[in-house]
Amino acid sequence: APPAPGGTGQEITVAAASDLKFALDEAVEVFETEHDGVEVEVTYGSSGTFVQQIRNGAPFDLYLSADISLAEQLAEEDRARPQDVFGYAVGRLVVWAAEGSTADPRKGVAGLAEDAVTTVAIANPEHAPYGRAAEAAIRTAGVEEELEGKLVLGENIAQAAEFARSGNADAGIIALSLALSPGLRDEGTYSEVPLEDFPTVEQGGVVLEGAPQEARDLAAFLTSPDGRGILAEHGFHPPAGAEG
Amino acid sequence: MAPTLSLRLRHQVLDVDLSLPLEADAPVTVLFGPSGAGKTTLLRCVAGLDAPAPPARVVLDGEVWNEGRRRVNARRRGIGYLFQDHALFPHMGVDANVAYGLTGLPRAERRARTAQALADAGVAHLAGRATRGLSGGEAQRVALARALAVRPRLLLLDEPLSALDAPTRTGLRAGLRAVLASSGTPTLLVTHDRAEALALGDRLVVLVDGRVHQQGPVQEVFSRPATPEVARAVGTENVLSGRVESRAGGLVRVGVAAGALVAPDPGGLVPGGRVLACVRAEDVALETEAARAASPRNRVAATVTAIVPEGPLERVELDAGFPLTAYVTRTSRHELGLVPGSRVRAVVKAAAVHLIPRT
Amino acid sequence: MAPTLSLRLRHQVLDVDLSLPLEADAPVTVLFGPSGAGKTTLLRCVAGLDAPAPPARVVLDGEVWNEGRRRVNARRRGIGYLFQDHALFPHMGVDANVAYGLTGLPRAERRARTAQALADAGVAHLAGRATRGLSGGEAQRVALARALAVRPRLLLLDEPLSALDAPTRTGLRAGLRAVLASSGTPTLLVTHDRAEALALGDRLVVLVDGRVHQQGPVQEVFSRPATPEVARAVGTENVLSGRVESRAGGLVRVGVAAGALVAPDPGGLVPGGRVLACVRAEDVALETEAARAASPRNRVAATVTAIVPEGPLERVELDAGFPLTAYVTRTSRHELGLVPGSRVRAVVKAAAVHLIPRT
Amino acid sequence: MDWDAVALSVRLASATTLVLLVGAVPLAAWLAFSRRRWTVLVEAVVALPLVLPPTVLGFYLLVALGEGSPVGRWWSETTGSPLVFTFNGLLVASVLHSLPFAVQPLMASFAGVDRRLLEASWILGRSQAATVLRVVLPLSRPGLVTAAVLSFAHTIGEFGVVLMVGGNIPGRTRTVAISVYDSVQSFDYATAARTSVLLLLFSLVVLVATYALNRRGGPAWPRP
Amino acid sequence: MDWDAVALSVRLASATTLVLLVGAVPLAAWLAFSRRRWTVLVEAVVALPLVLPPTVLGFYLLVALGEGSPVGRWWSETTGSPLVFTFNGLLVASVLHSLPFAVQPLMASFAGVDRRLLEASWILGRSQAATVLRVVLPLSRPGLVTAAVLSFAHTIGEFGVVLMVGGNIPGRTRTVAISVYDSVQSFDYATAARTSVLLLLFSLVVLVATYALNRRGGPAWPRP
Ligand SMILES: Nc1ncnc2c1ncn2[C@@H]1O[C@H](COP(=O)(O)OP(=O)(O)OP(=O)(O)O)[C@@H](O)[C@H]1O
Ligand SMILES: Nc1ncnc2c1ncn2[C@@H]1O[C@H](COP(=O)(O)OP(=O)(O)OP(=O)(O)O)[C@@H](O)[C@H]1O
Ligand code: MOO
Ligand SMILES: [Mg+2]
Ligand SMILES: [Mg+2]
Repeated sequence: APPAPGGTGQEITVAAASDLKFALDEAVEVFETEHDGVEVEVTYGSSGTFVQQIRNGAPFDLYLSADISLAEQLAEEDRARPQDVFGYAVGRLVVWAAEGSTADPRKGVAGLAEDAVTTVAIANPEHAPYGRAAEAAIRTAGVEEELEGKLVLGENIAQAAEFARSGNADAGIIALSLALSPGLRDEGTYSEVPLEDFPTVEQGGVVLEGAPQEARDLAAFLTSPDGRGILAEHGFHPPAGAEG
Repeated sequence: MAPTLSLRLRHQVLDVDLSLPLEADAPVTVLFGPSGAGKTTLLRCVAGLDAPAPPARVVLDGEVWNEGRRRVNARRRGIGYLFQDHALFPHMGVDANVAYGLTGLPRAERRARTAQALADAGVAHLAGRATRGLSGGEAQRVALARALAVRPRLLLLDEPLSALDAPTRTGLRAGLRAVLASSGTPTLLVTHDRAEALALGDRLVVLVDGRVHQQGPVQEVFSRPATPEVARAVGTENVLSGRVESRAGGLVRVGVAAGALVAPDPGGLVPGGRVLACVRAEDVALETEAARAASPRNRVAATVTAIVPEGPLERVELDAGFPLTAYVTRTSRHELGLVPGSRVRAVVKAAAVHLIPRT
Repeated sequence: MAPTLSLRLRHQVLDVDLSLPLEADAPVTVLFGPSGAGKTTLLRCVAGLDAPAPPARVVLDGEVWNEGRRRVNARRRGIGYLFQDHALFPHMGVDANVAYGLTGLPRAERRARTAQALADAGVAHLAGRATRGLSGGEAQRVALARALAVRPRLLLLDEPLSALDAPTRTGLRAGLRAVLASSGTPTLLVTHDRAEALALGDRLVVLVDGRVHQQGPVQEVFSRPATPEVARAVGTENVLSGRVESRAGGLVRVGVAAGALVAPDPGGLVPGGRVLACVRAEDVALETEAARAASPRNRVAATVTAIVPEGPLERVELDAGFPLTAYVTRTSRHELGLVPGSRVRAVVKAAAVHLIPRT
Repeated sequence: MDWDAVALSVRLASATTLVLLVGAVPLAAWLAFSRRRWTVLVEAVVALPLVLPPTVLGFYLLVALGEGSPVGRWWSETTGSPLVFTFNGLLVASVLHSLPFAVQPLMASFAGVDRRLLEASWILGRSQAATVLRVVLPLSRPGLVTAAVLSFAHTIGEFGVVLMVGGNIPGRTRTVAISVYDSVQSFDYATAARTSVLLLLFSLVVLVATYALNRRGGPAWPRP
Repeated sequence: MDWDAVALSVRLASATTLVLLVGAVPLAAWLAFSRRRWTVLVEAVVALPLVLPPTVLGFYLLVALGEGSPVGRWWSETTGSPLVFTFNGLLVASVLHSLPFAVQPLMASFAGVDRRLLEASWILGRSQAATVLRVVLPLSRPGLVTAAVLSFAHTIGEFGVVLMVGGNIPGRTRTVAISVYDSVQSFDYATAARTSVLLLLFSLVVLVATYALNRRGGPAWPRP
């Protein structure tokens, strides 16, 4: 979008990782009431896809990735200034099972090795940050071999959650943010995977080249205490080095 | 009672109520009529391919094929149909086309019947050929073989020999008649060819504008057309309008233009009534002025106006006070030394004059 | 020098090397020949729809259409073609079909030419009709109209009247001849009908098995077939094989089975040589035993073996030591009281016997 | 319900179908009637967009049409707006992606037209283009309908290519397919179901109308 | 290169094409020749799988065929293995998803068969099934080829439905389309390009062979 002086009537477009859907929707609502006349359009999708699109000229002002390294990558490619990269949250991982499933989330990742559990859904570790996290958690729990034949891979973390929610997978290792979402909240139970069991899912964003001031304002809002509060409610820890 | 085919059909131009005997020794009914008369439409209704409007009725030998809206499926009627446009399956060979309807038979039997049908249709030499690339006459004969091969309960032939040259046609005609007569298969045959009707048909039905105008033995219909339309359809060359002058001894004297003709009394005529006198051109003999005595004959002086060669005959156009056409052989023409302008006598036997009362 | 159509074609069965004059006052060449002779193939090669093998050559009036592999596109040849199977566009109405080739004309002109062509083909009453549902004969005439409408440089008519009844055909024949003669359009016309060839053709080309066997004025080819194949093709009923017995005074005496025939000397015969004697059935007159004196005639005693009605004539099969066929009128048959078994004399004028040397 | 997305989808599907029919007819005619051997190669190439996963095809199209590509730059310079992430970009991508659905059925139908009618047209002096328009096309109506229906329906439902090339920007490049996809991804099954049902009903109406128009005068078995 | 995925895709596409051709021929024949008015509704319904985004269709299929559904339970009980996340589930989903690509071109081709030939077949006493097999189908070869090509190519490239119903299990339900998609998503453009090129080349060979076989004896413009 063409850079415009701060003020009213400004529209900004945000590309955001899909695990942010519920948190960001709320944050944007608050932000918009505070910034009269600013309109925020959010496109949720796969973090990787956004990188490819931004490289080819996608008209996004702010990019909120599930993986901060992707944001840094864009800065290196001169799509943004390095100082505009910021961390906004750390993702949390849970074992989730639908009501009535044979799996018991309380037993954690190790519990998924039981024979009663035949299928476990995770996001594809090849390109989804939460997929990589889930894979690491499985390794940490030492049940790699037991789960080998049980894993089904979602294109992204939402699809993995769908497998579990529909009961076709007995359990899923998914983001806490999804487990807290309206769609899953009342459908099953979960237990959190300890943060030290997998490498930190550091979610970071970047204000892209040519973005208007309002995009910076939104980024600032997300890293403000108010923003962090909203993110925390939806299952995110604050980024490393920030206040809890 | 002999088995019959009863038809009551209203469809497109067709409006027909007909009952045809199907004796095994006289199985062929010829449908004759001008182009567009409804001959093909009639065959399609009998075959079950067109749905005539109720109250329709098609009954073959007591078996009801069509009664109001109830119709026996075309494929259960056991019909052999040579379509006017052949409708060979282009992707199959000649043999496969002919064998197509022969289901449930041992292979050897299928092959034998196919070969027999091809031979009956005069195209044994086409066995093994592809269908694409057949000439018009070849395709027609293969289609004929296909219709014959199924040994149908009823055979419908829509102009089976029209695409053939005269020698082939004449040869095939005799063979076809033999096949039909020996199998006794009831047959409806459409043709435009008088010779074919005469050679192949036992009975003739004349269809004009969708209606049956006359039916009966072939020769009789040709020589005694019941209506002017039939006369035109069967190609009666001379249809002269006149008035009854007198009746006596089974003969009627009819005034025609400047002259008069004597004809057998068909009954129901009143003196002064209008009639049409029909005379076939081949029944008009020509002789030179030197008269000869003979049986009750009509003799009219006439002048030759034109001579047109037409196949084996010469068509002689005459002016006898009214236009008159005669057919003579080339031999006769030379013997009589006919040229346009010649003065001749046209002789017509009374028996050859056929009167149609005109309303 | 008159313009010509030169053809040199090898394709499928076809092997032809032909040069046809195209005088405007005698424009119609009739192609005659048995089914499968290659008539349609020849038309398709001339039209540019089939590609004859080199060295092929099609030249119309000095304009080269085909020379080896070079071919003028069919659509640039300015041809009117009535296909044997009509090939009407089924999705267009009758008028749209006829007007299809009339491009670049003002609308009124298009409409006038369409109406004219429909009238010329005898189907003015079909204007406005859909093409689906046309009867066979109606479709054929619409296709004829379509070919005529474009006022072509060359007209190719593949059996233009074969689907028509006799009266319609006779009527249309005269009209068509008038249209062709008045426009002078060079025309190749395929027909199986001798009367049609005689009525429409100026020249006759006889094609048998893909080769030209004879060409010349229609009447001449019919009465003087050059080869036994032509004799068969043009429907000469009697082809008798015999040996030359003697030659004298322009006449040849030919021994045939038990008897002998006298015929004009065609030249090039040697006593003892084998010949075929061709006699048309209509040139065989029949008389009762009571003899009459006459000009040089062949007279043979014969027995009637069969009588078959055939159109306007009766076909009489005879046994005269050899099989012989005669056509007589119905009148003659009755006068002579012919029945199978009758003993008659068959009379053939020497001039009507045509000899073909046999190699 | 995301009415903007519905409107965009209908617009995109209609435009795609239109462009495809106009473009595919000559291409299909050329392929169906060409005598040259190597046209089978073109035939095969036309079908190739199908074998790539839509997202992957979308990715390559993004690269090929994007700012970094000569095509993308030329377009930007000529029209002043980029090709990717705009309606025009979606249109180009959809047309390429649905090309096989238009070309293939047309080719099949064209090949079924009675050759004798083509010959009749040539003999009457008409050009190949006129023959296609006036004879081949009217006689290929079922193939034309199939081409239109498949192109339209496929464009309505497609989201991989559109997502990649369009960027899912609300009101501009978010089609209804992406919108349903988003609903499902965010577990908003009620909205997903509502939108799906709307999509299905709308498509049903369009398809039934199309088929009913096409049906008139087709062949049928004889009644028993 | 993920050869397992390639093999699985070829197997799935072949099986889908086979099932579709066997199943679509009677369906298409019924639709093409039926006199009943309401068949246009069925015609339209057959095309509907197209208008849903593949992932959404996949989602509904996952629910419809999954363990929670009667169909899924019945299948599990009968065969001892679930339908979803297995090859059989992929096959069912692919067949449903590609159904329009098989039925539509067949219908269009069937409708183009000269009615007189159907009549000739009936008159000769052959059943509707025999007529379809021996007359209609051989004369619809271009339509059959189109149906097969579209079904095959579409199944090769499809990944939305397959991912949803199959679960992307390496060696079991990961098709080559998913594999390329994964490569692109993880920025492994080299592998993605290699696999895409392989896919394209393989498909090109299959398509060219198919078309070359089909080409023989088709119509052609006359040479100038
Ligand atoms: N579906 C139809 N719609 C309109 N008219 C039709 C239809 N079918 C037939 N006709 C008309 O009915 C008449 C009879 O047609 P039919 O084909 O039975 O004639 P026919 O006697 O076989 O003629 P021909 O000897 O020329 O083949 C024709 O004038 C034809 O145009
Ligand atoms: N493509 C082809 N392949 C094989 N044979 C062919 C092909 N085309 C024509 N023929 C054969 O060539 C011969 C001549 O065919 P053509 O159609 O020219 O005959 P015709 O003289 O028009 O006969 P008709 O009077 O029966 O129409 C036929 O025996 C035909 O079977
Ligand atoms: O939010 Mo992701 O990038 O689909 O795991
Ligand atoms: Mg007819
Ligand atoms: Mg021919």
